[in-house]
Amino acid sequence: MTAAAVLDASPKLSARPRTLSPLLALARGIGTIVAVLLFASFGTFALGAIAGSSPGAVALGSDATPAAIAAFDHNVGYDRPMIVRYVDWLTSALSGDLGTSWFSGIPVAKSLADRLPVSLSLAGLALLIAIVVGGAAGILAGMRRRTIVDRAITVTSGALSTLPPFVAGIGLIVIFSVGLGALPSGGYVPATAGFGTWLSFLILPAVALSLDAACEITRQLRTGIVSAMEENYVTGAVVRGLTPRRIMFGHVLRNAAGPALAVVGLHIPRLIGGAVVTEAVFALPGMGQLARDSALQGDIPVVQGILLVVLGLVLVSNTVVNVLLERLRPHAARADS
Amino acid sequence: AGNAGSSDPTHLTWGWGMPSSWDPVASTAGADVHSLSLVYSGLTKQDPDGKAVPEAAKSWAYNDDGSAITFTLRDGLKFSDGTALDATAVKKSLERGRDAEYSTKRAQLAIIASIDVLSPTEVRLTLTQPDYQIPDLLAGLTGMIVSPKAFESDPKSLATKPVGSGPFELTSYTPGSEAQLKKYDGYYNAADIHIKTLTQKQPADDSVIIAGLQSGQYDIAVIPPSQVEAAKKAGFDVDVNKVLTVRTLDINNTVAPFDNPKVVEAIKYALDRKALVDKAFFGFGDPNYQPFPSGYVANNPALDNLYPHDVKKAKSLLAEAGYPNGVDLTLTSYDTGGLAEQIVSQLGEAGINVKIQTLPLAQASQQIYIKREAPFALDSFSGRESPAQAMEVLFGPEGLMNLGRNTPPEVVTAMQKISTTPTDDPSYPTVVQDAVAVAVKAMPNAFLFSWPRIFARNKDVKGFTPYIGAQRFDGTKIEAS
Amino acid sequence: MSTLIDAPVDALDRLDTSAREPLLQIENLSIGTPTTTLVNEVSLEVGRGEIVGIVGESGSGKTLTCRAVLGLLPGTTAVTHGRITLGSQDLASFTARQWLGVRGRRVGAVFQDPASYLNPSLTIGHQIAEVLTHTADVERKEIRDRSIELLHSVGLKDSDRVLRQHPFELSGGMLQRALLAVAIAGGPELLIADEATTALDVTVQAEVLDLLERLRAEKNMSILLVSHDLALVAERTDRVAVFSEGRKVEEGPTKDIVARPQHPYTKELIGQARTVVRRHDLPAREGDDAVLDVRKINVSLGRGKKRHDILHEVDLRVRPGEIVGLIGETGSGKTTLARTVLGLARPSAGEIGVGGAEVSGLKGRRRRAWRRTGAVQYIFQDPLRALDPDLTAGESIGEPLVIAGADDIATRVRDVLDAVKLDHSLAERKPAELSGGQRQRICVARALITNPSLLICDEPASALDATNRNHILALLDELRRTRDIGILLISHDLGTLEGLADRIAVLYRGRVVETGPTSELFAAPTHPYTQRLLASTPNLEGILA
Amino acid sequence: MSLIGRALKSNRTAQVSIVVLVIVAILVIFGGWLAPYDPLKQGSAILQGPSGAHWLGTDNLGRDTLSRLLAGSRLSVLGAVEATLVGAVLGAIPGLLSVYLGRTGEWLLLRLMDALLALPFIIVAIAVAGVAGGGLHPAMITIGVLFAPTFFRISRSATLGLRRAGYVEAAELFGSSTARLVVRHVWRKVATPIAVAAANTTGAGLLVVSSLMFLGIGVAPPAPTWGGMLATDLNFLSQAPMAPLAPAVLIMVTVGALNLLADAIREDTPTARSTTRRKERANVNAH
Ligand SMILES: Nc1ncnc2c1ncn2[C@@H]1O[C@H](COP(=O)(O)OP(=O)(O)OP(=O)(O)O)[C@@H](O)[C@H]1O
Ligand SMILES: Nc1ncnc2c1ncn2[C@@H]1O[C@H](COP(=O)(O)OP(=O)(O)OP(=O)(O)O)[C@@H](O)[C@H]1O
Ligand SMILES: [Mg+2]
Ligand SMILES: [Mg+2]
Ligand code: NI
Repeated sequence: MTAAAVLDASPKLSARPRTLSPLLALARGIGTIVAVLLFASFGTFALGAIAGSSPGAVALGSDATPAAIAAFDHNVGYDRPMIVRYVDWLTSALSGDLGTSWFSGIPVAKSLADRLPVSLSLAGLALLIAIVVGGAAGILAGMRRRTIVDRAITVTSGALSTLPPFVAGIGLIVIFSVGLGALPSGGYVPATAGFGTWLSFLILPAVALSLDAACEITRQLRTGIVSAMEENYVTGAVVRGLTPRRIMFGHVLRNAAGPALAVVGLHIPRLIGGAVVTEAVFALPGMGQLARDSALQGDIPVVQGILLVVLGLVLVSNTVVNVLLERLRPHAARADS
Repeated sequence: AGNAGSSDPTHLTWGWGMPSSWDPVASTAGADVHSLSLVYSGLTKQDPDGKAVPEAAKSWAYNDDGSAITFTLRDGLKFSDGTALDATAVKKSLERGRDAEYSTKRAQLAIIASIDVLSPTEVRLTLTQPDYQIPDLLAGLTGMIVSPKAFESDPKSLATKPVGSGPFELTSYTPGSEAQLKKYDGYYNAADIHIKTLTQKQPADDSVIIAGLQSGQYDIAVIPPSQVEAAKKAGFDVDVNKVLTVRTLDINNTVAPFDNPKVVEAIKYALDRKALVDKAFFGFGDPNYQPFPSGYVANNPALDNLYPHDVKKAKSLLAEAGYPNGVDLTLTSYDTGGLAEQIVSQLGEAGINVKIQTLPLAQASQQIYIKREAPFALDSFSGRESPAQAMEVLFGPEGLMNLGRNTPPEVVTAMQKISTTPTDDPSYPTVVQDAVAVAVKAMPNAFLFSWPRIFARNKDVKGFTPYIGAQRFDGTKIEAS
Repeated sequence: MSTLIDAPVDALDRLDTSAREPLLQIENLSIGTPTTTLVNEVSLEVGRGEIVGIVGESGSGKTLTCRAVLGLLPGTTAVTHGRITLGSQDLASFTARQWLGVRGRRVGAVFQDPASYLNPSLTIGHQIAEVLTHTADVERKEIRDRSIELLHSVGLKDSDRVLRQHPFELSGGMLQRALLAVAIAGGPELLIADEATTALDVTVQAEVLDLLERLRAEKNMSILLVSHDLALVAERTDRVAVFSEGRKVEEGPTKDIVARPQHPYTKELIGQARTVVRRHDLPAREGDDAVLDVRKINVSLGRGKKRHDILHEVDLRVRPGEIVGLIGETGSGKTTLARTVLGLARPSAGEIGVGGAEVSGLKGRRRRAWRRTGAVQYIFQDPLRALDPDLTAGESIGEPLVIAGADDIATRVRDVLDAVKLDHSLAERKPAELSGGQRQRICVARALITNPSLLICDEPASALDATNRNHILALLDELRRTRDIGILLISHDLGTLEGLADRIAVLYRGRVVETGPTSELFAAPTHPYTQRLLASTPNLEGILA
Repeated sequence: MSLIGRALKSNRTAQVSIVVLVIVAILVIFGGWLAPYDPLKQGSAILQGPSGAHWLGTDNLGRDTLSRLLAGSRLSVLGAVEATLVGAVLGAIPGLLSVYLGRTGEWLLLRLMDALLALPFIIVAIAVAGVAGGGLHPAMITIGVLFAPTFFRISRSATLGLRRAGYVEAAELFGSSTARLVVRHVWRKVATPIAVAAANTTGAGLLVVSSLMFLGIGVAPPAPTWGGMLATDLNFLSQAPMAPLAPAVLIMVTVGALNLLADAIREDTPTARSTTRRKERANVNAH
């Protein structure tokens, strides 16, 4: 989704106290993750219970009798009070045991380990594309502001950001797989099968997934550059006789990149965990698909495991983004109340 | 064929969904039989028409009253882990299916009272009551023989690492994505398996499945009826296979207003099954009034057109039932295609006003089967290897899709007769078909149509035989044309 | 005092300028947008080693002229006519590449608000090094030494640390010096200083200006010094040009212009600068009933580790009808003191009596109730920020009464509008539709509507031009006379206080270092800081004397 | 709203987007009524191309596409609006309060919003819809909850900025209660950035709905929605290749108009204008 909206919040994201050391930021992030987990996992537990999802109901399939389900649930201890089961889950999760899927009996940690490379490859490549392409477009538009180039970029990225993500995916398949026959239309091969093959399977979905973030980066970077160009320090740099190129790359970009970087931070959760649509279109066995399938199957341990992993990744990547932001714009540290 | 496809003449990529588990005992989905048939063999298997034929067992014989059956195994069969597939293995495997607490096959196997190993190649199943359907019953997931060595050490590992003696063995598996298999030379019919390696690959979204075939993602893939035209246009062979799947409306006739048989009858007359097939399935399917497709042994031709589309009659039935001004119902469905909407529209014309409640599959099956809180549900039945078993699910007193769980005695009797009639008895077809007729007329379930399994196939794939039950690749070859 | 204007020219002589070789020549320069002319036929010359000043009202084209010399005209503005030559080069025909050879190397510039002219994300060292490598072509290995040398030459002693610091880590005065270091790194012949010291404390301003003069002396650098402060320009320049409405109305040696202005505008300018709002002395009062009695308060601000003491043992009294001036450098705690009296900050020790009542301990509901009495009112420095942009002036003025739940608000709003001499019709306008002076009067009116006994004014006129400033100050004087209001007047401008305040308190690093009747304090300052303050203040009268 | 009015006067793209949105609003209100056919009425001619009788052709059940688009406007747009409203209420009000609340309350709120921000939308929406089941509402409410941090941060930062504003402090000095202060002085200024965010999130909401529909979540047949139609039409590309165009264009144009409008309001906010003013003043009244 475009969620340009979320961006209005992004300067604030960057305005968080930057004086924190990375370690402290991490600690705070862990505080956050604990809060989310407590509330998200408890929520899933409760919802699952309401919807009648239980290990027996899921594992024994639709042929099962209520009695068989009850017996199964009793055997795995699912008939204990919810709060007890919840604490149980939490303690084993802390020791790395995320339980086993009710549906397939596969350990959740193993399923996630299978899916993670796919999701990370996809998210990583999409992020790279978004940063490189979106960044280049944003810089170009910002440098050539109010020219044809600028307008073309602005209009294109504006239009692309209104594209429903699955339409983008299907469009890419129609053009590149069917039309040009150049790239596979879906599926995934691990990087061990050769970098080229891996890339050929991943490039279309990564492009489709990156659109939203790329458009946002372009937009933020352009705005950032345009407003930074109006800042006095740019005049100052001109007065000092620096070349336009130096001013752009040494001064303007450095300050303009902040909001764009904050966009990156905000998009990371969506790239890692929110690629459901892209994964569906391209038949990629990532965490999004797993989450969708598991949610629809009522396979609660898997859903919770995915939330946990996504949150962990988001925590780590946001910490990285925040550290980068602080490096990039030390003065922003003072901007907070 | 394309990059991942059949540039290698001994490799086949098959677009088909991944199983819920590679362990037949833990499998929760009927459709898993197609994948699991690749790696397991049963005592029996279904031939293309659905008849039970020998697989691991080369023959079998019932005792006189049909209360015990002795299977004779082929000599020298081995599981892919190297252990012998002998009578002991069969006994252990079936006992696990019958007894394991996590088994989803307990109900089906409860008929087996005891299993005796008579010799390394002879195993006798003593039944709790006479039942001639055992070879059929065991031709699917229920009878697949799992290596005891595997499940005795770590039954959970079977979910991803099956050990059987089917035509292939699993070499790698990514849940939700693909399974790599290679030919297993220990399979009894290995000579007829020409594919050396097989990739089973999760098919993409309907809207891009043909693109996948075109870009060489699959050599053969299951496609929805909407894509048939596109597949043909793109130069693929399309096989429309008659299979056991049938769409039905489950109805709980212990709940008002369905407790009035006239209301149920009105629903049956109000439906225009032909139109359903034509629109929702692009004409691929046969209107049906019974759970079995034409040509199958249990199909009773006399039931064709049992409830012809007759809005007037439906209306008058409704009026007779005390609803002259129409009746309001809720249809529970997990189908997000247009079928439910079309049904609602048809019923609406007869004054039956239906609201749709769409639920995710898992939740729908909770609502419909387990909690039985949805008295009117759009459902799909994918058949069973044994007609008796299929009818048990649909109509039996404990039948899953018999939402009211109230089977009239005459139906029970007719169904019992199926089990007690040897399948090679000349009267068997008549017995089955009669039972079907009795049940279809007495029970509330409204059958809509049988729908095919459709494969789009790369022209290089030759010798492909469609199966009514589990799809097999015996005889399938890849030859550049 | 008007006699001083006719003082002999020789008395003002500072430097002989006649023999200087010209460096910058501006001939008949016109600058305009496609639709209007903003600068009209201006000619100006700056000789080598000369300091030339430009003074003039706001919007008179001072900045545009400077920017034209730098080839940096903003937006749609462009040179429409005339020539600018630097040395022997005609700048008008320059390509972008040629400009690179001029900016930084031949012409340097410093502006007001130095913080904004330095990149906030880069260290001072980085920004100096950048100019050194790219503009001054200094070898890499020499950069560090040169940087340190430069910082020393602008008076930044702790150069090692400064090099590693970011702009936000430096004080205003240090920043201006750092900016100056960056500007002269390329060794320019001409330095343009456009309001370069305006934002600084007078003491710091004096130091920076001294530095400029030293640069001129040491490097024979020419300086174009732009300021709206006539006294400052008079003190520091050799020659001065007076701008008005886009034209240069007068030019000549500073001493001549100041002593014998020809053009009416220049006369007005000088007259205004010398006008001091004079208090009307009140009859001495009996007793010592104070409207404000601050006794030994300590204030600390900030949370946790960052908490530090701002005010130490501050004593201050304001009697009815008295104007007490509070002066001190930036960050000395003037505003904090005001906020503490108002209950916006809590003292950690000490007492605050307002109209005889102890208020420092008030909290919550009781504090609100006290505030609603309106006994103390506050005038903000910036009237625009003090008025809700969505409310009309009338609504803003009436707000204290609305909050206090009073009636006949409309009448009382009209009354106070009369008191601040504003037309009633202005009450309908929104702040954006009012001039700066009008806005500040609205603020004063709002403060008056509750009949306060104490008015705290934090730099009430510093956002206003000279005319409006004088009007507001006169208004304050009138109010204390007619309404017997005690006024605490915070200002950094000694001139303002000299005329208006009965007593002055000097705040220095959170302590009141000196307090006494205005005339005594001016005549014989005792604390070194006060002495420095008096010495640093540009003094037109002194030049004319 | 005056701010929209202001944006409208000054900005051509704003005018265009307003026109588009007015049309969309008309569709939302009168769409069902304007529809030439009953949007649920199924005919025998399925997946027809455009014709005189069916201007935009028919869908896979033979229903008139134009009528479905028109009638579907309400559910589609209101679904997105629902998410936005939920987000705005759950975000903006706590955001405003967080500034005036004590430190613990503020900390808790901040952590909660951080938490929500870290959750991936679609997965959570699916999880909720998957286990809670049925219809668009649970999904949209979930999405709305996940939109909340956006509104929270915006309203919080706007409020934080305003807390130091002279006129807010002045009102405090007149003895105004916090509640009055917020209502009288803060709320109106915070409303503008909230409006901007609301326009953006409504657009985002529309896209999320369509994504969920594509994944088969939140579908509540037979009521049409643009996203649902688009997702369905994509399955029949070979029969009716142009069919997805109409719903896709409607979604994109609406989202685009909302984004453009948001940009226009943003550019025209008092804060944006006052910063330019502040720069001017810094030059003019240098003292
Ligand atoms: N809320 C606060 N928290 C921490 N420190 C503060 C706070 N407000 C002000 N200070 C510090 O207190 C000191 C005094 O500030 P104050 O605003 O009172 O100075 P001032 O004399 O009014 O200066 P100016 O002339 O620049 O207005 C400064 O060092 C400032 O940084
Ligand atoms: N980019 C611009 N476009 C149009 N007019 C401008 C532009 N910049 C300045 N002006 C106008 O040109 C005139 C002269 O401006 P300038 O900045 O030179 O004044 P100044 O003498 O420096 O005033 P101050 O003392 O306030 O700094 C003003 O009327 C101003 O409004
Ligand atoms: Mg100026
Ligand atoms: Mg102050
Ligand atoms: Ni001054």
